[in-house]
Amino acid sequence: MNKLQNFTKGFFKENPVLVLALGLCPSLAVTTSIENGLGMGMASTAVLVGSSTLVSMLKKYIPGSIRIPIFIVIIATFVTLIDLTLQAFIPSLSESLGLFIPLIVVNCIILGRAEAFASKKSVLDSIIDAIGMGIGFTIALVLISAVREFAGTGALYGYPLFQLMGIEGFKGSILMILPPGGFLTMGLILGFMQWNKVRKAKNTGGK
Amino acid sequence: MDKMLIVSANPHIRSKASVTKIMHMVNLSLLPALFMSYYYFGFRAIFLTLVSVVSAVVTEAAIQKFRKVPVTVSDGSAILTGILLAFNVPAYIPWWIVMLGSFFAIAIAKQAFGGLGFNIFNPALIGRAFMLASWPVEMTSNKFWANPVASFGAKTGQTMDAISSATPLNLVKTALKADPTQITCDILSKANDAGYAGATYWDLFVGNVSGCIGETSFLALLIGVIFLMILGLVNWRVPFFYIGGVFVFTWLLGYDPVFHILAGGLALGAFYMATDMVTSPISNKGNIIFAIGLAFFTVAIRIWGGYPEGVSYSILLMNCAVPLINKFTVPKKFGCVKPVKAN
Amino acid sequence: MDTTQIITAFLSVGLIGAILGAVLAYASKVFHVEVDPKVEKIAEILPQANCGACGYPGCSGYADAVVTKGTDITLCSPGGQDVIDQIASIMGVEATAGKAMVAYCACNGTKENAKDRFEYYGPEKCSSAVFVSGGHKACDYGCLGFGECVEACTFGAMYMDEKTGLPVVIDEKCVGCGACVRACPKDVMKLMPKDSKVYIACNSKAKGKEVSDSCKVGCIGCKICTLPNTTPSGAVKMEGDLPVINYELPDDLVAAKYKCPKSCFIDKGDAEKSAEEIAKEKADWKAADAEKTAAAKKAALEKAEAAKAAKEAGM
Amino acid sequence: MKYTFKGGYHPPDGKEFSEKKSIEKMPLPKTVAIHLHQHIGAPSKAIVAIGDEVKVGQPLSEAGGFVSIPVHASISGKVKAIAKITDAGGNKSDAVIIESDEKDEMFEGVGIKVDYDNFTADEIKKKIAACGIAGMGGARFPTHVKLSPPADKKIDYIILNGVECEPYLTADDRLMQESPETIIEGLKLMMKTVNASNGIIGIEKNKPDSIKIMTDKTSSIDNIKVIDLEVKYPQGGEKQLIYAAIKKEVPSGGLPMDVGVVVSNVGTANAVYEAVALNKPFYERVVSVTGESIKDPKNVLARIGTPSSELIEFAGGLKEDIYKVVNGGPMMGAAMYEMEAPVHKGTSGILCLSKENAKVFTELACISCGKCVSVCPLKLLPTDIQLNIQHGKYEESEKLGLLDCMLCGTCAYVCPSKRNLVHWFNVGKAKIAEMKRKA
Amino acid sequence: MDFSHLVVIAVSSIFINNFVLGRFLGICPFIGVSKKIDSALGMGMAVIFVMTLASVVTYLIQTFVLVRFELQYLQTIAFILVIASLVQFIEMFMKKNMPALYQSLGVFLPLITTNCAVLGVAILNIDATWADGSHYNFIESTWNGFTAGIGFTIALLLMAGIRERLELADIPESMKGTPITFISASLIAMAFLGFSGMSIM
Repeated sequence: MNKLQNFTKGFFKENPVLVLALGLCPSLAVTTSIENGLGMGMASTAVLVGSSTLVSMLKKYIPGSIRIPIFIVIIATFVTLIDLTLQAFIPSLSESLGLFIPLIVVNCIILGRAEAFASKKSVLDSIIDAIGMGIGFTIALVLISAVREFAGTGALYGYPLFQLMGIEGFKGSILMILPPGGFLTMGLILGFMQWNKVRKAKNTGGK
Repeated sequence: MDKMLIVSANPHIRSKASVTKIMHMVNLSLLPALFMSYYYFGFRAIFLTLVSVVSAVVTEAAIQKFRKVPVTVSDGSAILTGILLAFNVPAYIPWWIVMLGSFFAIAIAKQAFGGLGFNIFNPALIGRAFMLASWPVEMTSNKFWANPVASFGAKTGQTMDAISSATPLNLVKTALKADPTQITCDILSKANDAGYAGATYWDLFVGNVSGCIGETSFLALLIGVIFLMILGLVNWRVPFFYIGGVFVFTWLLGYDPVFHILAGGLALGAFYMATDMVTSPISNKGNIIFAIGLAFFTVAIRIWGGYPEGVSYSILLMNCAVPLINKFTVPKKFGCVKPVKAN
Repeated sequence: MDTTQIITAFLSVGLIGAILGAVLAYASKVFHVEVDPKVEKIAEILPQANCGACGYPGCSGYADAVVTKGTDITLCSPGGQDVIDQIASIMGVEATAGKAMVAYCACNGTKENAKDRFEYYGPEKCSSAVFVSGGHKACDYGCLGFGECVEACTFGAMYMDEKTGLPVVIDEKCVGCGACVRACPKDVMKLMPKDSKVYIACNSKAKGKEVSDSCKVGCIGCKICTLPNTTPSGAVKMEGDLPVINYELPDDLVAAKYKCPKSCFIDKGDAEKSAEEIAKEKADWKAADAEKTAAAKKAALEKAEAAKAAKEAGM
Repeated sequence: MKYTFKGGYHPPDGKEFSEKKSIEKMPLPKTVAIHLHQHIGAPSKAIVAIGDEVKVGQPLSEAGGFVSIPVHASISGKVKAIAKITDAGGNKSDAVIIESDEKDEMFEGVGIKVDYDNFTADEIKKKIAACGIAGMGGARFPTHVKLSPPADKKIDYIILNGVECEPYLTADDRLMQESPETIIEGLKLMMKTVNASNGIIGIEKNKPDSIKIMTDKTSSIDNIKVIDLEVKYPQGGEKQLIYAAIKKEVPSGGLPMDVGVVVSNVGTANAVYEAVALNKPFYERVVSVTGESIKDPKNVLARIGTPSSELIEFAGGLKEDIYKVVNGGPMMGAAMYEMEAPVHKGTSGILCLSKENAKVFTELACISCGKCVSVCPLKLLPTDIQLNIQHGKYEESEKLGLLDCMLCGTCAYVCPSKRNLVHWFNVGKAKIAEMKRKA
Repeated sequence: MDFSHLVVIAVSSIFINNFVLGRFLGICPFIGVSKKIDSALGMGMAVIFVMTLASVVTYLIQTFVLVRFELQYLQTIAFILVIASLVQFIEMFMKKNMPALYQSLGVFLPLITTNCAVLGVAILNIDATWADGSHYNFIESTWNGFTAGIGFTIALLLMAGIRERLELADIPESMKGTPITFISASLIAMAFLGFSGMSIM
């Protein structure tokens, strides 16, 4: 696997949320608007890159039997850093993401990459992998939040499209930005991807 | 023999009952309620019902076409969903909301699960929950609630503002919030003062009150469900224990039980939604547990909840639990007694 | 931020960590439980994300399930292909290296060729259809055409040909796992070596009369294919009323293919050729064969005559 | 007191076609095909060879084990072949084919009255076994095995099954009206064999004539009573009949003898009498040839091995609208694709149904209406069992009681979605049996 | 000690703000371990156990370590460390001393370490305030952890029941598996919306 593939695999082929079904809690909880989704994606990416780098650097010195607690401490450190940074510089985002910033610690993606990739591969590869996965995570979040924001409020990234187009009277479905909407969007996106896969398999298979 | 015979497994004769017949009978039994809604809310009620039915049927047919499975709209189940959904909306709600609600009900709650028979939740109620959560203002604000027109002559030329009103339960809720010590009977009279003129038990019984278009007339729904019971298409246990449960719970909590039975969507829910075969338990014991759960949640939401009406949510909540109820109420098999010792 | 605060932070986290670490280290000694080394090895390989995507309680739970219950090894989605390969090597479940096989359908009873004996109504599955009078096909051994084999194939290597009502195997995709063979209630699906071309498309063990009553292309047990001048190598042998190919023996089986009166021998190579090509090949072969037979006849005749002459001479 | 069980359903019974027709004797068939395996248990082994001359009642085979019985020639003539012939179930199995010499000569000793009063239980059982008596209600379980309970099982009751809950069939009804004495004698013999103190004859209320005759004939006998049962399918199921008669549940997986009962068909009782008293093997039985697609519905006394087509001819032949021919009753019988399939020991009827009545439907999804649950005589969950089988969860279906199911078909009859429940149960039972074999 | 507070906490954690359906916490195990009712029950019990214990321990850490030394910013690190170690310790302890309990409950423990619901409840216990600005006390925190676990278990059981039934349904090919699970979750969450705005005070 070359470096480019390593970088891009997380975008779609092995997208952590949409394909591997990891890190679901933040993908559903904070994706009520693109702004939140993007913020969450970037924050997670930062933590992922930081922890992967550090884990990869320290991999020779971490004793195997207690590696998991050590990874968690490393991740938690970066999460705290990000948390404090957001509080200081983007308080509004910090406010709307709330509880889910500290919960990045228990995002399966980050621990999973640390264990499965960073603790085995070189530092450079780990960074590339982490950035790729982070971008994949962000893509998924933005996709989900775009659907929810548009269906829920008729707006995209805060721009009320319908009103701009001059269509009045039509309102978005508030349900979509409530919890059921999160599950629903996720289910429909996964369903669409599965449908696509089945269709492709049928086209290439058969005759 | 030149003609080839048919071979299939036994039994070789089958009863005349069919799903299609059942569904059409249920649709038929809803006609009195539809007529009452027309009588009280005017042509708008028929219009919304039509929008809802057409949307449901078209959605079902389109999805089945897309899935490349046989199109089964003629079995009447989509029509039923459409009618029940329309019965659950206020008369002056924008029609496109009903259309979307109907679409959602069929597409998500029914076809995504594989169509009739596999849905976990009552599609019409999912449609209603969807509309209520999505457009709460349209679904609950006074602006869209209509007082019954109450005469055929007046059905044209009504404007929205002139006839808007709150439902009895809504009024009770508002009043309760202001003064939680009141019990319902008093509030009912208060509600009357607040422009909800002359609502008596009789009005509630025949449906001469404001509310969703199909839910107000207890009488019409009762006629329908008795028709179904005579045909053996409805298990009497669910409505009986549901309504009985509501009576007991409200009475225990010190509210007016008769009011709580006649008001709101309880009749529609107990007679038509909770008895939906697909989404209710199979065994009799399961049905009784189901109905008591319904009564509990209905009363809880009505009295403590944020919504004035708890019927639809309580049915959805108990729908979630149906697989579990079924699992734990498997009837005892014949012959599962202690083996009789031969002497 | 003054230094004392940094030191307090450092110390307290360090202290918490140290205490917990010590307790855990001690606990792991005291509470040590022996487990299957395979379980530990697999647990090592798994990503330890404990995400639950596999449906088992955590990575060690999944590892345990793989070893003790023989659960499918492909369930770990975070681990991806790497992990699957590694588990496979631990469990030793890689495809056993043997002769590559592919499945084939030993029945050519298409909708046109094979008769039905009654109209079947019931669940559209082969295993259900056999329950009413052994299936609707007039032939007791033929393909029922509901495609349970296709459903059983996890590699997408089969599809139902709508026109013929028979399953078709895509050789490139077939791995010879035999799932379709096990799925077929009529034992119509069979395996053959991947590099062989010709197979017998009939499964009927019935007598000739019965077969020809029910199917246009069923083997009537004429035994032409087993004759030494058809298959000199003896690769085709009768087993009961049905010939069986022994793929171990070298034979192109072309003679059998053209001589079979019911065209039961199917050549996979023919699928890519046009009808004219096939016809031409057949004609060519027939001509060559006729020549050969004529020559053989002539030789036999000459031989006989020579013998006769010798006999006469001897008299 | 109402004699019945919980669950069940009464489909339109269609008995009007033949209930008033007295039993007629069939003319002798030209050839008969007598399958060697006409009962539950081990197949019997042929003891005749091709070309042998046989006479009516001559054994053609010997029992292949304890749970096995011989078959007997039903006409006199020559053994033409021993070959695989399609049976009523549509499967091919070994049968002895006899070509008639049209003399109808009896084998020696057959049909001659014997004094059986002093027979011991073992002698009676031996006689029953030698005469090849199997349950005539359809299940075809060898009767002598039923009458040989293990020593620790005390049998208190013999229940004669004259219920005939299957729609259309009237063979038992007619038999009860036309030869009640032999049935009662047969019952007495069976009671004597297992030392049972009580005999019960259960008859459904829609056969008032039979009830009257049987009551009259048994009025003088203290320990035999006739009970009138509610009209409901499957009232004639062994376990349902026992529950209706004596209110005892046969344990799941158990046999009637576990509650001290042996159940037997009235036809079987008649055959037992004939075997013991007249030394007459089981070579003929009463068959209802009926249904709306037959011109002249009849109850006939037919020789075992007669092709079904000859019975149909005898009953006037088929009407144009013939759609399905069933061996047995419409609820549990097997549909036939070939009318040559011979009459066997369990053939209680040849049923010719028109499309209107035997319509086949496309299966729709289950709407969980619970109809099947409420009618299931064994209180199972047919819909859950079926869905589990359909999705390959055989263990689950077994846990839900699939093996208790007796395939009576009541659930499938009432199902508004027209699901082929019984068909799936067959599949599931076979799969479970296969899994158990492998384990 | 106000008893009505406990009722409010219970109703809120179980119904109104159900951890899974309302707060989006613990989705991974909710999707992962809800295939069978049996394992859902085991997982639920384990979660109740750990959540209660984690609430106790984190409350103590917060009050006696972090607040005392003014180290609130180390909350995340300290909590996750403590929870992870706690879970691991219990797992080892159970495996050795209570093998029967371990089989039914302990096997789910590793899955809980990275269950955000546990860390979530710990943080929520600290963050949550009553109308008068006061924080949860020790008993309220513990009770909140316990009832949150019950809420999680109820959601998990409902889901498992539905999924067992869906196993027998003809779900469209493209919806089979995870997609329909999410849609079911969505519809359950929709039903739970009925509790929104509920006030029992």
